Amino acid sequence: MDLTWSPAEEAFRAEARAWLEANVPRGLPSGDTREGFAAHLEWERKLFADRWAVVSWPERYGGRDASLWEWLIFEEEYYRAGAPQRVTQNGIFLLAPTVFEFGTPEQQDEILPKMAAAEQLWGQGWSEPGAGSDLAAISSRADKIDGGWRINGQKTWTTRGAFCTHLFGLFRTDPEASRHAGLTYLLVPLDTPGVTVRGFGRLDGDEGFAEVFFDDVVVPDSAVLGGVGQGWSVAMATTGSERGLTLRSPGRFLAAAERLRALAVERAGSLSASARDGVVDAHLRAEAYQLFTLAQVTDLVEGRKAGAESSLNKLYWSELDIALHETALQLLGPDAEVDGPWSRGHMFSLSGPIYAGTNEIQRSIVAERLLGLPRK
Amino acid sequence: MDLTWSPAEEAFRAEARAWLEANVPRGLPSGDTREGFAAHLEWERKLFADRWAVVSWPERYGGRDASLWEWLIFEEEYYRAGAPQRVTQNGIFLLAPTVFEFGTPEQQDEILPKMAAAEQLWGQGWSEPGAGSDLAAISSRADKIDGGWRINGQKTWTTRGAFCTHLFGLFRTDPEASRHAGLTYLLVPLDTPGVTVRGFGRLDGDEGFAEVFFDDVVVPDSAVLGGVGQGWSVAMATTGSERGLTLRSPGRFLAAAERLRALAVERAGSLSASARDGVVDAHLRAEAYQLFTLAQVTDLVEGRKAGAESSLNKLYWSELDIALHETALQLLGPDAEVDGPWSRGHMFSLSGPIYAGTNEIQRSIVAERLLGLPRK
Amino acid sequence: MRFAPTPDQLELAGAVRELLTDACPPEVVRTAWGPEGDKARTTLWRQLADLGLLGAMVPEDDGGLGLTEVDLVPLFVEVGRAAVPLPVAETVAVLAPLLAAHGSPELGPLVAGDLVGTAELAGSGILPWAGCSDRALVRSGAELRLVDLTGVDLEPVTTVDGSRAAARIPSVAGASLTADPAETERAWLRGALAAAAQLVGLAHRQLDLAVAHTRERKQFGVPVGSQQAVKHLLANVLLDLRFCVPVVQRAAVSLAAGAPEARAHVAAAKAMTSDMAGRTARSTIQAHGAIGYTVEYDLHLYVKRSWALAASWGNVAHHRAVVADSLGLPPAVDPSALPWEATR
Amino acid sequence: MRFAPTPDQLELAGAVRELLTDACPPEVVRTAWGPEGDKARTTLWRQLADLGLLGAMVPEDDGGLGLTEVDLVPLFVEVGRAAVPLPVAETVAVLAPLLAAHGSPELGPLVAGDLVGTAELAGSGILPWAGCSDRALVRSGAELRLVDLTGVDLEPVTTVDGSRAAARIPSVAGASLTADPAETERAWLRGALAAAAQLVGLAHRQLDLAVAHTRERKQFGVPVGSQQAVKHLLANVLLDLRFCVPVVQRAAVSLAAGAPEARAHVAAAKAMTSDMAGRTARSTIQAHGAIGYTVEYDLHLYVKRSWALAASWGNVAHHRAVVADSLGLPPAVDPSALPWEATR
Repeated sequence: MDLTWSPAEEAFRAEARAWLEANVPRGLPSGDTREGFAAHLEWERKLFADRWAVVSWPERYGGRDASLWEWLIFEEEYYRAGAPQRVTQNGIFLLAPTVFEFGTPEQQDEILPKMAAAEQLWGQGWSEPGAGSDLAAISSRADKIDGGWRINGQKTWTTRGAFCTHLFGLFRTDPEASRHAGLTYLLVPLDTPGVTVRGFGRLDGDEGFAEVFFDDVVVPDSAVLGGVGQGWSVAMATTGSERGLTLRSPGRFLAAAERLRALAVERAGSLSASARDGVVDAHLRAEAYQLFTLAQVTDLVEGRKAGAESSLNKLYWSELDIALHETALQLLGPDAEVDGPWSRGHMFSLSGPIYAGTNEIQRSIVAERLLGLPRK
Repeated sequence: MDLTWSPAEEAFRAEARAWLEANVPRGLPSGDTREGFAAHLEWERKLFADRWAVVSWPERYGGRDASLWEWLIFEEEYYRAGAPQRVTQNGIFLLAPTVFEFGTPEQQDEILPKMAAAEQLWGQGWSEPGAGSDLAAISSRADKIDGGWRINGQKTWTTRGAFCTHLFGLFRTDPEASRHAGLTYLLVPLDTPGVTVRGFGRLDGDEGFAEVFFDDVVVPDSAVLGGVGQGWSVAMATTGSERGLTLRSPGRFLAAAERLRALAVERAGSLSASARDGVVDAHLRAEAYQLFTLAQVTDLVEGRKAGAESSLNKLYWSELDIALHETALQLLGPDAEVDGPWSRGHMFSLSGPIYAGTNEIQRSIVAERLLGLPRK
Repeated sequence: MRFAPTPDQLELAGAVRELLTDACPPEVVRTAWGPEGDKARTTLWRQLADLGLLGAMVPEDDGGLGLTEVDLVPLFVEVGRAAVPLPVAETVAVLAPLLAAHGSPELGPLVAGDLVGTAELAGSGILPWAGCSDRALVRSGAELRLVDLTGVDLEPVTTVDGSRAAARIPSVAGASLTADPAETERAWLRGALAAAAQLVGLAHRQLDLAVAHTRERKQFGVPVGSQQAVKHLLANVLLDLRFCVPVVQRAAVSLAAGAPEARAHVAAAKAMTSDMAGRTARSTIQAHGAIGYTVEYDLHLYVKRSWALAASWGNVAHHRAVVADSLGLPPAVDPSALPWEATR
Repeated sequence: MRFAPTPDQLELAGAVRELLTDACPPEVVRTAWGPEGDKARTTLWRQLADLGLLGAMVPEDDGGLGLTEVDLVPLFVEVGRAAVPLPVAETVAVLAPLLAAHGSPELGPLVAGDLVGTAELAGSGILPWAGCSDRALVRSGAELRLVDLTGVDLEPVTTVDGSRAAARIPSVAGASLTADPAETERAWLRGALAAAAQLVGLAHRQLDLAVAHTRERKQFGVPVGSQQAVKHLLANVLLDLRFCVPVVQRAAVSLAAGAPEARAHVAAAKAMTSDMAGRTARSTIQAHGAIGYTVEYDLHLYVKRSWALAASWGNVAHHRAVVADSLGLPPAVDPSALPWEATR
């Protein structure tokens, strides 16, 4: 058991910290409004210019070939510096690992550099009005035509969809096949004729979601990622990627717990006993999440796969995030209802147990795959 | 809305309080050991002698024809005085309402006075090794013979069964009928030839449970309560009895919350913030349970039935009871592991969410019957 | 002992509910968020006045209904259920009875619906409903003052519940109404009680939406609401909610009787309902899934109001501390010393 | 950075687990409750000595294994998993390294398994394992003293976990071992760490029993464990447990390194595992239904030990307060005054 960083890793941390301290923008508006998004893009492009956008990627795509450890260090420093959540995250953390694993060399060379540079902005097209938790119920279809596919249907809950340029999603290419079979993973530029994007408001009022309508949208054969009819396994494989890029960064929660501690010190005059306990718990849980991740990365580095364990991560951070923000609102007393980072963070935290597979589904996965309880 | 007691009710309270103060035994051993049970029987007989055993029953059976309000008052005073839980409760609170509703006049006259006098001690024979939460899976059978029934099978989890003289239970009288149908409610003296009772230990180590084996046990036709094949509806009807005797007394929890408060005052030197919050919560919830019951009794008195609402009661008091005792253990610090009223109360509280229909089943009942969510 | 609303109370609450079903559907609450909200608000205020609700706690001789706090609880449950985007509680429970007690000439127009009155006694510096109110009751120490908002330049404050039309409390002295601590306390307790009752109604509404949604919404070929996890989630909401109701009712009884326990009983009601509000919002959003997380769906209107009210008129920590005091609990100690370092 | 046990550590833990599977099955723990328990305990103690475990933290030069707190964690997880009814933690983690540091002649017989040693530093007045121990480490202020229990007339204390063989701490002065607060603190932290690690093992065992039971037990025609409510209940237990493990490991790393954070890190470990222990016991009993509530079934052996350890070596409240201190949190205020009564 070793919890120390090597001199090289410490040097990497120092370099990241110095750059972030000099460059992190202050008072950036929400990335889920049209004006805010533009400001965030500027930040993304600055990150890219100095090769901090995708540290763990190969240098040829704009990365630093950083190890998973360095990635964790970067994330810790990133959030510690008060830098904003990444508007490019759905591309970088969800699509990119899949492209690395299943993409053709042409697809990799075409997609990854532009994604890293925030020139292409990717939204996720998985959910549909009738297919949320039950993703296998997808009904948007892509019919084979000469040299490509014709897409019809509707996707929804596409995060920041109104500001994205591209969409990755699952489409039914074999209408005869049922449920998980007959789905294909397709990559669709949103400026293709026939695509209509309609943004709508999240709980915090920002236009953070979009519905995407497909009306005889034609994409070429090269839009297929990972093989026709293989969509389900391609999409699912991402969650266990050894590159670990889908790990939820502990840095975000460590930073939030530290901000909560500072709030408690600042509001000492109204620090009730239960709020004080809440601050301690937030701190304990954020550190537990960090330590758990360090153990997971050790496993990944040494070739032991994570698999269904990622459901544990999701459950833990999402519940921690809510508890942490509820404590903040307690500390704020009557100010809790005022619009601000804590109230926005609270609303955002409530989406944690819903998106990327509800916590109810994650608990069933834990029970069935990690504990071996019977499916039915 | 009126939360005041009438002068007659106040007089009833004063009389009960005076009698209890003069008579409640101190330091009674657990009623779930053989010696303790004998001491409890003595207490039960003293209660009966002075007509406090079954205050809400008719005078001819040893009661006082007390109103539901007076019954609540008596219970409050009973627990406030530190009197012990009733070893006769399964008869008085579970069987008696059924006998009042479904018994023949002969059954009533035979059973009720002896039950009130603690001459007959009744245990419940519902659960079986293969039928716990799933009560309709009962397989113990009673076959029709001339003038009566021959019983074979096994019951289990009979509370204080090793010390009881009689058992009431559900038996399968029509082996062709499945699940809820074909069950009959039978009354069985435990000294009938062929009955074997084996006591076994509860979590607190006391012999609080028994298994009861039936080997060609013959009972007369008069052992049937409420009609052959009607067992399920007879058993279920009890839970909604207008006599309200199956209500769980708020007095017990009010008294426990007050003892917890006293413990906190006594242990002021180790009153942590979370334990202090726990004391407040126990108090709030015990009072909420009392007030909820007052509203329910108002409804019962005015002819509005409770029904599935009783699942809410069960969920609330059982969770309150656990939280209250967990707070006590926190207050006790290292003394928490010492055998004593709080550690015993804690262990007892953990049975609350299990017996009389697990809390999981109660939650499903609430969701389906009170909220109207679909069964499947 | 008769711990249930009277037929009269139920009838009045039924009338309010009927009115609000028509006059304050979700669209009206939603409109209050935008610049178009003023007209809808004015119409609604007038309708409440016509029902006599604004003078509910004003003596009949002064043109009111002469009701007590006990009568008010079912009314405010309905106000909460509809998330009325107006300072009904502030006017009806706090301001109007004070004006009546002091024979203020402002009372008539307020009860008639010609004026809208809000109130803030917590000392937060933020005045809810400022943007749609003509008068404001504010506190300076234990003194209550009435401020005329007409023509005052307000500094708006953006709140999570966009219908609150909040602003910084203006630095206008206003006219002293009372400096009697007992009267101030009573006004405060009435405000807290009205908030607690509204939280009950708001929770009912959220639960109703969640039940309706999960009965209809299908995933994996079955209604979401047939899943045990969803059933138990919503059963817990009902459990929580139903045990709050009698505690709120008791607080009203004690307050109306002027009982010394009123302070602790109101604290119990506000502490329990505020706690319940947080859990209810979280659970009903979760039961809805993604749709519960959008502003296009109605749920958020009720969720956000309940967050606002949970934080107003004293939050959980305050009211729980009041109960702790009433129980005579000693202060908590900080057991952070190792056993042999103990400093007792 | 390599945050995982080494192959050596895993191997040693595996050996201990193998030994305990054979030598300390539930029947042995159960026997320890009764008067027949002494023989089984003595045999088991000797087996642990033969494995070298009793001298795990004694330097190799003194006949021990020369291990650190980090190596100890997986061992104590196994001791917990088996609910070994002996003061293994007290001897191995607390007493033996102290005796070694002070060159005590008692060390040899203790490590050889000829003596059993227990310890109590919390100041509770109750000595666990007194009935099966020959020596006891007790505390007087910050001074640690070694008491010879031979021939001492003990006053037994009945505990919830009947295997604890507890007694009142006898009023025998004993011999002073150390009065160095740093050494006393380290002994205390080692005891707390060993308790935390055992709580992890105990929880694993409870969860394994619950999973095995709910896979087999059928109700309503299906295994109980196929019900969503049961699945989610047990998934939460695993979640809770799995996130405790690295926190316990970190505490060991800090303690072994003599880091200034050791106190806070041990506190984090003991606070989290003690909290987890309560939830795990409750949930696994619930998942079992009635059978989990009997002493004829094995579950209670592990549940009761975990309750005992959660309350020993500092409970949740103490350790959480230590963490609060380490964070520099100001003391809590009691917000029970009404806003205008504020006394700040």
